[in-house]
Amino acid sequence: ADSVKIAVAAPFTGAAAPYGDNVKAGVQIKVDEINAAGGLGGKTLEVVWMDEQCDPKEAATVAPKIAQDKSILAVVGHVCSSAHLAALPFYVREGVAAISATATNPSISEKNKDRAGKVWSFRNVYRDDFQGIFMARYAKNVLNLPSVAVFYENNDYGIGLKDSFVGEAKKLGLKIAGEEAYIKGAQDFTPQLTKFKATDAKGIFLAGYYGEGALIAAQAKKLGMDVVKMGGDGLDNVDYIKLGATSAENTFLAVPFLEDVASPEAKAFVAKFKDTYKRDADYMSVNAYDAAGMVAEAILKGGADRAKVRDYLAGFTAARPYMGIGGKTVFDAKGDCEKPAFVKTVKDGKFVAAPKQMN
Amino acid sequence: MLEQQLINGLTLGVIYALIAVGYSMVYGVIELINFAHGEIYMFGAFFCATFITAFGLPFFPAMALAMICCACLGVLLDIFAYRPLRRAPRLAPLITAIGMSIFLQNLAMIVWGSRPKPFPQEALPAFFHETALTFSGVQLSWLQLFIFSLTIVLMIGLNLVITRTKTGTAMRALAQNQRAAALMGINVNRIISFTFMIGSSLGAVAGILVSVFYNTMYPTMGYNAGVKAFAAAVLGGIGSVPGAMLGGIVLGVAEALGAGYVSSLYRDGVAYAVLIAVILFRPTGLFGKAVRQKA
Amino acid sequence: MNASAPLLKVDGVSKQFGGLMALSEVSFEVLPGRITGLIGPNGAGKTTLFNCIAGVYTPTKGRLLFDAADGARRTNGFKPERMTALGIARTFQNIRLFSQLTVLDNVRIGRHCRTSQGLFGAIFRTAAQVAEERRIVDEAMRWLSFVGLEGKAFFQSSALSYGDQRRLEIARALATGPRLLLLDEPAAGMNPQETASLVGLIHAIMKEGVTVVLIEHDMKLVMSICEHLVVLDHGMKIAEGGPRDIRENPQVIEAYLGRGAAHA
Amino acid sequence: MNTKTLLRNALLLAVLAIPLLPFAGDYLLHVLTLIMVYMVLAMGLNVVPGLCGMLDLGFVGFYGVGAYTCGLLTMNYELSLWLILPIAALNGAVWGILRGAPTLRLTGDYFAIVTFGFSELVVLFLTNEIWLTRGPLGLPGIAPASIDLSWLSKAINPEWDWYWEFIGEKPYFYMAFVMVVGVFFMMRRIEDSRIGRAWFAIREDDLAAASAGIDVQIYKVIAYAVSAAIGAVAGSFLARWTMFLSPDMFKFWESFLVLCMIVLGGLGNMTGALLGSVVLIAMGELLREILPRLGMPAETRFIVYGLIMVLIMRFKPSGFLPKIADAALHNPIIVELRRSLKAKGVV
Amino acid sequence: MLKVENIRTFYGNIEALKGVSLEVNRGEIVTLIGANGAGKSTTLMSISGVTPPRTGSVVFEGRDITRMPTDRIVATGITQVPEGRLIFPGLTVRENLMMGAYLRNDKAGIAQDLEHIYGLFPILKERRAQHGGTLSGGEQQMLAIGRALMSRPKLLLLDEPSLGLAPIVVENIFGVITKINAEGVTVMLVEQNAQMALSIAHRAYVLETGHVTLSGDARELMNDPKVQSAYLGLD
Ligand SMILES: Nc1ncnc2c1ncn2[C@@H]1O[C@H](COP(=O)(O)OP(=O)(O)OP(=O)(O)O)[C@@H](O)[C@H]1O
Ligand SMILES: Nc1ncnc2c1ncn2[C@@H]1O[C@H](COP(=O)(O)OP(=O)(O)OP(=O)(O)O)[C@@H](O)[C@H]1O
Ligand SMILES: [Mg+2]
Ligand SMILES: [Mg+2]
Repeated sequence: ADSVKIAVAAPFTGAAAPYGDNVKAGVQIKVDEINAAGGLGGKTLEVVWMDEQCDPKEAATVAPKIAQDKSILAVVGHVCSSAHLAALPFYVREGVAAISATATNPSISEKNKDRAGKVWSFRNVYRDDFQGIFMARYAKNVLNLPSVAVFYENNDYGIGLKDSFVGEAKKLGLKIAGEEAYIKGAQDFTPQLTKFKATDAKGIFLAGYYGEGALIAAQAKKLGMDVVKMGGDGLDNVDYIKLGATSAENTFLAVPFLEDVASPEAKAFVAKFKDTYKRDADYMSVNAYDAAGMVAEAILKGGADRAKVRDYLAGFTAARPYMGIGGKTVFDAKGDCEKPAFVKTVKDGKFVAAPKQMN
Repeated sequence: MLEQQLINGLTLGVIYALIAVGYSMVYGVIELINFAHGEIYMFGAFFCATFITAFGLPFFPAMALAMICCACLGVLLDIFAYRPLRRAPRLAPLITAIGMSIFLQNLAMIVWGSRPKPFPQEALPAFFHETALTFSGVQLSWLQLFIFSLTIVLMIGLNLVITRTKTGTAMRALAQNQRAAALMGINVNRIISFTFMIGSSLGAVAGILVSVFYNTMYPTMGYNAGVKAFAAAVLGGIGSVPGAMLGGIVLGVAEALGAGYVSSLYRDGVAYAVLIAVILFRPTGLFGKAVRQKA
Repeated sequence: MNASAPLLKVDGVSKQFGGLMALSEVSFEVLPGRITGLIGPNGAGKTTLFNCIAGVYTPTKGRLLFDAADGARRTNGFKPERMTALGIARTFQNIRLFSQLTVLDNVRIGRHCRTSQGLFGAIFRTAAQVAEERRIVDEAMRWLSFVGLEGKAFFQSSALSYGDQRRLEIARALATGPRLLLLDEPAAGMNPQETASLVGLIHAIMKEGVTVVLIEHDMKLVMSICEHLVVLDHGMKIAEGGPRDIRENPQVIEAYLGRGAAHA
Repeated sequence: MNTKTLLRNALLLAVLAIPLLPFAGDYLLHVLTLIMVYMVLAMGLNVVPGLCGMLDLGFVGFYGVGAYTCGLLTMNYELSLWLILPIAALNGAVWGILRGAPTLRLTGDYFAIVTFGFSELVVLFLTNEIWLTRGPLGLPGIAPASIDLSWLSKAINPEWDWYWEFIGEKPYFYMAFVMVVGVFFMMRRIEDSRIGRAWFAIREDDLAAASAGIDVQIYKVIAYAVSAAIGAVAGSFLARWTMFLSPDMFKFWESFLVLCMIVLGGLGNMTGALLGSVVLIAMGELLREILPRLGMPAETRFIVYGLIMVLIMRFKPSGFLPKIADAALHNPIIVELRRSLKAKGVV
Repeated sequence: MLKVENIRTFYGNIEALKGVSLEVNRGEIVTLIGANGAGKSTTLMSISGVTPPRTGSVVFEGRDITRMPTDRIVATGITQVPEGRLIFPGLTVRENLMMGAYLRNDKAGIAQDLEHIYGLFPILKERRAQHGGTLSGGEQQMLAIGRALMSRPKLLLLDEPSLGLAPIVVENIFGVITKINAEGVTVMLVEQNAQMALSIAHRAYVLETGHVTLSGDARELMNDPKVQSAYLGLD
């Protein structure tokens, strides 16, 4: 046939569906661009969408489905780390490369090698430990906060981010006034915030996603806590501002992508995204766009073969980085990536670059 | 801090109670664990927001319209999904309810998208978010007061309907024996539809107020609400409206104090532990009466 | 066994529900081999007394002594299954069958307390288990034919007619191997012909060595088979004696029999 | 052999032959194995609501207990699965009893909500006790199952090494098959025994059951223990099969899914439980396949799924196989009895 | 007044009524006797629409009510005291009685009838605040009859009203039946106590396994030797 196939495995239904939606949006734009420009070497790029609800069981069901369909050359996914971990054995065993745009659990880099030591799973998203450390330094050195309280979502992302933030903060002598957890989908955070209020915390580090993050910011304001909010890429979505309204102001977050300093391609993507989906792009869509881009380049230049695609992907190193809209992506030996980090803040209801960056 | 935590718990509890009161109606009458109630609650919020943004209606008319829509939705649900199962074994409608809940939740995702949405705040009366009361450093907004008083009024009103009116007695009668109720000339289907109508419009009210209060709504928000309402209704005693209210408050306060003084990791755990403890101590819930068939 | 030693002694039994004294200070004896009838107006406390004897309720006051021949075993507060194991079986005023199960299974369940196989036997179908199952079936069929239901062994019990359901309840109770059988209004809902066959059945039960106590409002039945009658009213025993005495007792006529039935 | 048993044996053989077919890839085998895991779960859950009539909304708790027992014993002590299975079953049973014993007085939905609360507590424990379970990070890289007979082979011939690791889906498929058949026959036998009848009696009318001499409380506790043990066995299998565990895998939804399976199949009917598992799992996968071909996006899968569930209940309100206690009818003793009754002409 | 024509009713595949026809004239007491399982209760339930007949027709006061839902049939004036009483266990005695008057709106009349029922069954007055489920068997029977009377039916269907009642109350009940009949209520009575039933009825039908086998004047039937041996216990 004159098409090549890739799979996108993500949650399109269930509680995590918004994240799948972000990923889908990013990939779709990339694929449309490629096909509009004549496809990959004359072949159209086709996407097989696989819904796995962020559920490990479902992920472990779609993974063999993807793996056994030899016409699928690579996978963009999964969104959630637990789903990714459950699917990994199939990809490794059957030899199909997967790039996750969002999964941040450190365990992934330990379980993604086959017996020959080849890595089959990559990710173009920070590992949580990096962002946590980065923001701890920013809090201490740039924002000059004496004491910070930590709010984390009780999942792998939140815990990973929290642990690295707290670890680094202790090293830097930044006081941690308290650590409180919440679960996905929670709506009421006042009991935990009330505890924070009784401490001397001048900032809250939000190790979680934008939906809950916005509620926390709003409820803190209602309780009369006018503090600095900080977070990682999980907060990076316009919905954070929409839901948090004025309480979203005075938030600082680490992101891999900053529109202000971005390339023209990136700016074009942002505009196109807004045009198509009537909302601002977030890091998930940007990463997904790039992940699809990497796979496409690998197919085109590496060859339409699973092993070749993998080898090409593994070759995105300092010598031959991938230049995407999210900046330079470079994979290390474990399939993890290093990316630049920027700090964004919310001003007058908009994300803008923070006045002070840190490098 | 204790006062603040109590208020936190009370607010949360009243919200649970608000959801549970409508839930408890249907639950008491056809003893159906109506998992789809959570979805009605979610639809209420989305309907209201849609009426505001798409048709530019002011808040209260939009809310009334949403209530009517949800009442219709509830009645349709009854007619198409539950009515054919009136004489089926008890768990059959429970499975239907689960199926309906999956269906409605995913339908909402397609219609409104899966992403959380803010409630159109601009349509709200301005005073909602202003402080109404302050005591020992704890502030209460008008919205909070509104939710408190509405819940209490609804509870008292519903309880009066159920215990004092003929329709209410008919509801309780058919809860116990539908065949006998029909033999009394009670139109069983109409009473049940009426129950769904009231229960669903109250569900809509709850959904709207909760979304206004937290300024967020999303298609999966019904699950948690449904489960907490179920827990509150059972805790209070099946079919007892004041029980549902008290059950909701007990759960809310347990959660807040659990998060505040035990561990936020076990926030729900504390609530469930309290729930289990209460039920072990009072096997028919706080206000439930053991209706024993004589030996 | 001493024939005149009572099988069951009800000694000053009271039962209170909230403010209602359903039974107060009721005493009487059930002698083995003698059919005892328990009669009294509606709400007198007859079923409540059965429930106390069978372990469903614990009496508020008083003693229940079962099998006084063995040196009086006090059974207040024993649970129903324990009473069944001791040898008291009963039927219910509102028939309570395992309605989705077959007639045969209803009776097989009655053998429960006289058998012992557990999980291991069930899973591995040991020889002992199979032999026991065989015995259970034989016993069950024996009782089914005893009450005349062997032909309906594989009917679902809810599909039986009312009279047959009553019979099935009796078969199930007999299958528990009782020495004392409590029948709560066994003739209710039966026509005279069926009642007559019930009389035959009760006599046959007595012949099996099972002592019967029955509650009944059908005076024809009561007067014809009971050798001893206890009359309750408002929870109190108002009379006790042979059928003839009771029939003429003015208090009983006043409270219960009414003028018409007194001559039945 | 009558046609029914013939048919059944043919079906079993056909299932056994599936992995040998050319088109049977990992995906098919994975889905079939998943169905079989749910079959075991459904048969386990069936004991409590199906046989005893108590609504259990928290069965997944025991599944989780079994899975983590196996996962942790594998990761920390490298125990063999064959050793773990009885331990996990026992651990499940203990939790079943711990949950069941205090709740004996409860009836109906009061019992249901306690079971629900219990399973939520199990999930919270698995999520929060990171020192033990790694919490939300999950347990990745659990060793696969293996059969190690090297101690035996070495004794016979030092050259031999009888050691097989389960790689790919095939060995798990067969193992699951054995598990399903084993549990099925075990449950059929229990159902058709003194214990099973006691359960049915409790389900139908607990006061009448007590009056028939059944200690209702003890038999309920046995039911909880058996049910939980079966759930735990399924969990142990899961751990070694997926080689990854996380608390997300044991959320409320799993309990409801399994409940739906047994109700759809026919509450209290063991074959129905099997059928229900096939229908609900296969339906999810078929829709994944069919909907895109009809031009419907992946997002619509659960709309259709929910609707089909509603429709099944609508047209089969008592489930596919509503007959309860049907194992007894196949018992040789009963078959014989029927024959003799027929011969006598009384039936 | 009521004309049942050739109705056949099924429970699943079991045919309980195999073509039953009968008639009840205004002001009559008609009794239906028969052995256990003959289909007496099913006949009443078919008239009330609880188990609608598959074929045949039921016509009440000239209206075809065969396919009407139960509650509408009740509204036409047919009330039943069902077998097994089916009182509402969780409602108080008073509430149970008030449910009987569900379709009525005349407050004063209802209050008056309530007192009337309390007069007929004084024990119910004593127990008026107690839950129906905790009443004794006989008390529940009285409650069921009282509840039906509260609806002021035109046609009262009674399914074994004497079941489980003390003899003195049975007399009372039969007295009540004749009395309300005299007040203009037509009665259809199913009884095991055929002697009593025939003695107050005008006409009777004998039902055997889903068929009407005999019918006629009550007094004549009472003297029919077949009836005597099968249903009256007189040999
Ligand atoms: N669980 C209970 N709670 C409250 N009252 C009860 C309870 N059980 C019985 N009663 C009351 O106790 C009294 C005696 O009831 P019981 O059932 O023993 O009467 P009975 O003699 O069997 O009457 P019948 O002949 O009508 O069956 C009744 O007035 C009844 O209302
Ligand atoms: N729910 C049911 N399911 C199946 N069969 C039933 C059901 N109810 C009644 N039957 C059958 O229908 C037939 C008629 O039953 P019905 O109850 O009308 O008899 P009846 O004359 O009222 O008897 P009784 O004097 O025992 O009350 C019987 O054979 C009975 O077994
Ligand atoms: Mg009684
Ligand atoms: Mg009848």
